[in-house]
Amino acid sequence: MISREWTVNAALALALLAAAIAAEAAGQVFYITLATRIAILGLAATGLNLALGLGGLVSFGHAVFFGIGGYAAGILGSHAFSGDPMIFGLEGSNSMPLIWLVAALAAAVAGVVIGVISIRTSGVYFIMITLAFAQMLYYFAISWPAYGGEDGLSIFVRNAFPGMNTMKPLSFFLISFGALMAGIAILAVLRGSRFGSALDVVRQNEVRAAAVGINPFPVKLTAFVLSAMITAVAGALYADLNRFVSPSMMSWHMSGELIVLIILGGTGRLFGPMAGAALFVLIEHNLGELTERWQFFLGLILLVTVLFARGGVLGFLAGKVRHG
Amino acid sequence: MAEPVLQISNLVKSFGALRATDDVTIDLHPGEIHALIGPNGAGKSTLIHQICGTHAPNSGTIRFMGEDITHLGVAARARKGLGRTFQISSIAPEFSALRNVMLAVQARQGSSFRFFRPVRSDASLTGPAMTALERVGLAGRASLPVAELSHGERRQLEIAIALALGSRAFLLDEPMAGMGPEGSRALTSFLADLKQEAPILLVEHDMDAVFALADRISVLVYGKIIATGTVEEIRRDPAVRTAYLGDHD
Amino acid sequence: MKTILSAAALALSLGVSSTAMAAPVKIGMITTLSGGGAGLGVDTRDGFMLAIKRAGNEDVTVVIEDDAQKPEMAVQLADKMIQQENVDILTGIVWSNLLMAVQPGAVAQGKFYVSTNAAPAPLAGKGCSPLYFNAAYQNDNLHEAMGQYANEAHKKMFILAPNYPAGKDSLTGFKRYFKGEVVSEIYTKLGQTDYAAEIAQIRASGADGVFMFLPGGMGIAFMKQFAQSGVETPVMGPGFSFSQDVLPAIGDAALGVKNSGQWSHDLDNEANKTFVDAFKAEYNRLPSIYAMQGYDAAQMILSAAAKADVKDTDAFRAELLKADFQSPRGKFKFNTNQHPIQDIYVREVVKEGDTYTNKIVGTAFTDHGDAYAQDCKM
Amino acid sequence: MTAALAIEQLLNGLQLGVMLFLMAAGLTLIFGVMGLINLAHGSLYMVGAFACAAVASLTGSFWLGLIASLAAAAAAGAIIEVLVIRRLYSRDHLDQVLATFALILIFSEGTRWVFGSFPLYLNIPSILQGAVSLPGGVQYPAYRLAVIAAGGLIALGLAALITRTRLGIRIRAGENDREMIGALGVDIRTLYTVVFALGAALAGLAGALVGALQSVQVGMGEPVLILAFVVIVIGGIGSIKGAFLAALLVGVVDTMGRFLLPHLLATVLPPSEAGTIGGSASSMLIYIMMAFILAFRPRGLFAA
Repeated sequence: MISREWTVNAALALALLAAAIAAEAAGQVFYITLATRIAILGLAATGLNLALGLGGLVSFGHAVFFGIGGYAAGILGSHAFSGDPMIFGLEGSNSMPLIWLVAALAAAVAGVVIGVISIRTSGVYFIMITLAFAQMLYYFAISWPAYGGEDGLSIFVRNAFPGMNTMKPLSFFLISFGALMAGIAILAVLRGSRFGSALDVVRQNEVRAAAVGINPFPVKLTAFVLSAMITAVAGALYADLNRFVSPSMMSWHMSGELIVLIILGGTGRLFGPMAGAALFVLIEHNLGELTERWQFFLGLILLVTVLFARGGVLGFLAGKVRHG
Repeated sequence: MAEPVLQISNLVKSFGALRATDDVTIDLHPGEIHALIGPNGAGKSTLIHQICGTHAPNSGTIRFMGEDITHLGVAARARKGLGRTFQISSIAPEFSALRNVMLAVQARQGSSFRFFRPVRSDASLTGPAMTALERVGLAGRASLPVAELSHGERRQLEIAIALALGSRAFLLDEPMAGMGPEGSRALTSFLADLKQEAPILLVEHDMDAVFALADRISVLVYGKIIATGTVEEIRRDPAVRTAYLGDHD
Repeated sequence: MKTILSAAALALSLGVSSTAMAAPVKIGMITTLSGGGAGLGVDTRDGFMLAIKRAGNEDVTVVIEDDAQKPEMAVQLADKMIQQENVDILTGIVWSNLLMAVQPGAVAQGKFYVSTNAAPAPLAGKGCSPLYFNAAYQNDNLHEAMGQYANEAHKKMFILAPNYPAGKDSLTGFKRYFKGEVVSEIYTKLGQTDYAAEIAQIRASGADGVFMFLPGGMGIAFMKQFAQSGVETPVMGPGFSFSQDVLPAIGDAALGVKNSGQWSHDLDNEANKTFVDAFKAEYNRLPSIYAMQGYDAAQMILSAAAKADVKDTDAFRAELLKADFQSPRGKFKFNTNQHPIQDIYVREVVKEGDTYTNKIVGTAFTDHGDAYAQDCKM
Repeated sequence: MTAALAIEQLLNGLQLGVMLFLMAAGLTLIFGVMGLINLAHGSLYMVGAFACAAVASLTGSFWLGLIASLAAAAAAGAIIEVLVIRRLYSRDHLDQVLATFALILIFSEGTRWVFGSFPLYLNIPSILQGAVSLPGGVQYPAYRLAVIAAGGLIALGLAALITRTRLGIRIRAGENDREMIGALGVDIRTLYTVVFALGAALAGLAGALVGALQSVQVGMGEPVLILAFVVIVIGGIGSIKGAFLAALLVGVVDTMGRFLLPHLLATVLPPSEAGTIGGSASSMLIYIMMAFILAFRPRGLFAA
């Protein structure tokens, strides 16, 4: 039997896909851009969801990985565009799959360094130390002159994907949507695997995990690094969407927003981040049209969600989480 | 006498000026239940913490199956076969009883870093887990979330988890606590069988159970072992009577 | 906030006569209307809309949205304005980093961009575009002017700016014209609010002058702390730090400070009097340099729209290049890279009644262009 | 580099540290007693600064402004505690982070609604204008000296409050055992509101004191908030003593780093590059220090 949650999940995914295709048919290009934003932010938050939702690691610095992915796209793309070699004489590249790989590997390296130090701590300390690392790299990016510093880096021509014209909004949407679905699928497989069980028990009860012979540290570190890698791929896509990358992708506001997406959608739910991203982008878009004070009302909406609607969108649509 | 399974020698642990564990030497032989008793605050918990690895001792050694494990972490000790139940039942509360036990099987197989195959349909996990549940008499409750199990059933589940880990020795921390007389009797007879499989270091307040089960008893007072011996020897030991049993007479 | 304003409706209320347009023109304004930097965006918008209102023509519509000073937000809004609102011209961005995010995409999609403030070096040099105009200046100009001015009375300068590209451009611009010795060159953290450590170094440096570029709240903090420190070294800086939006918050501490600007509200010309009086009447405060720049950007667009159809890109561009409007700053023409050639003045902060403001005390450059025009190949 | 300059920089570090302590004390108190992580603490700082600036410009008295800052921040704190924060004590840190993040948006935009988009004017009182001469030829701003003194007094006062008074006993009891003080018949709800308002008042006071030195504008609380978090994490969350020492440490390291790093680099690099690289290194310095300390002491220097 297909559960109610999966029905809702399928409906959400199809709705996003249908919205983009309908926008294409109606010639409303901007709505495809919005749908693409939803897919990409959804993917970034899906990455965070692996650490935060499944592993209980409240990372307040995930924007760093998002930014690393963005810079991978920006740096490789700009070198490919200008033809100048990079450090060590390496060539740039405008191929998205290669860029994603570089983004994920770079984020993995950063994730290991940050994770090894941060995961020794827990609770508020973990929240704060991930924030501190993010601030550290944020200030580095601002003052690092080679790639634009605070001014950021423009990507004049969107990077390429084999067999598709990425400059067409719908094509780029489909790539982003595919990446989102792949990300969610990865999470689904991980969650059901032995690793997923171990991560889940570590989240529920770290002492217990150790007593049954599961060492929490490597499990948490692996989850943190995988999570960073997924978020970095989303960052690369985001840079391509905006044709621009800047340190503000690494700011603590961005980290906060990623958490917001997860909570809005429903913590620990597979499609929660996507649902949260959709809601957030629509709120931002529509409130911004209504009033100059939109941030005030955004704050109110978030507050009400946290206080009174704890399950988020999926909690509302698909009921409470069930465990087996 | 055969080589002890667990051999703790001259263990010392201080918190500031307080010596919570004061030169403790204690061992556990195959096939026996060795009970550790002592008044509240005697340092039983601190000792258990050091044996299972959550606290590091200041000095002394812990040997398990002939190997020095003094500096190993909690998870590594568990994987070597040092099975432990908790004073306060602490199990993954959101999981079913079966999945709790499956985790122990998974840990025993050393395979927490497999990322693809779904666990639910993995017979190499579910099979041994069901066997362990059957042994403690919980097979019929396998699919219930832990939160819905009774207190006694959670105790049984803890033991099933220790069994599934393939433990070579059990550290049981007050397994009788909170059980009704019926449950206590059932658990007592279960433990009497269990010791044939692997010896048990039993920390327990229920003196009836201790005297019924234990082959040997050690008495811990203010961090020191003041006596070790058979049930009869301990009953007769004057030091024990003054320090501990005297309170109850 | 999205505001769609038709100039005709406004003109009715103002009772201004309407001039005819060659064809309808739709302008998208992206500027900062929330958060700490909102003051600059509000002034830009108000100056811009003042010119639109005064023109009073129903063929001109302006869509205004808030970028919250976030580059991603600015890009998203630009996409929306181009793809959904079908605007012909984009304008309004205050910050260089936001402009760098928006400009390449906008001109690539064939839209005009008229900058009301931000003028990063790449867009004036190699990255220049036939569709990109700057109605304000080039970022380095005001710093260069202070470098030039410092030659008059200073031999040893202590210079500081925040550690980001505009900060580095600033000190580079200053040094381009300053002939004396730079005793110390300091980059502070962006957003830093305590300058005690830097002021202590100024005190110890033996410099006979301080040049600082610290926009917004950073400049306010620096000036207040500097005044309290007892250090007597004269301070100078570009006009941004002593603009009408921040002067009231600095107060007496700013009095006497020399700063550069391509405009001041006391400039003696007819267009300026009209502008300043109209702005005061409309908004009940003195206009800042950002307001003037917004006003001129709008005037420039209107002047071109009166003669050419914005859809006819070449014709419209030719009209923009003529800069056929009366700027409150006096002389104004475009360089080959479509950035201004104009006079840069030295101003001094004074108190007029209860109001802190600037008055012109000299001219640093006449008909000044920028250092990057030679790199611009169009 | 002269001794006078070094002393002056040390004082600057001290003054920054004292300001950070006022922020951090409230944060750490609120965390210690209620287990709450409050991102909106920076907003209370901003409320204090705006209240002080508004009242000072209305009445012409900085001192009335200071009182107003205490009152306004305490009131704002009490109001959000009753309306929002109180519902968060039983929640996990994730919900707390998010709800107080939402409060930041509301406070920032709300303040702009009331006071407009432009920075407000707030100057130091005339008797504290200018610099004073200290022994060793050091010239130092009188106001900053006063701030150091005030911060020191407040730290002492807070220590006395916690160790000597009935409220302090209850606060300490609350840190140790929440059920216990309930059992003793203390009204926990009121106690929590009072503690939160106290923390808020300290933040508001810091905002007002610093507002006179800096710029009173929307968003002024955020950089300070992050620094204050660094302070309490280094100090050990929940420890007032830890917060005090860590605040001084962060203040001095940050100031000295900004001052010394470019100088050190200038010995090996051209001045312009030394400035740039030194600048970025010093802006990362305290975060590096924090990572370093937590790598060795995961619960801070003085974990409660």
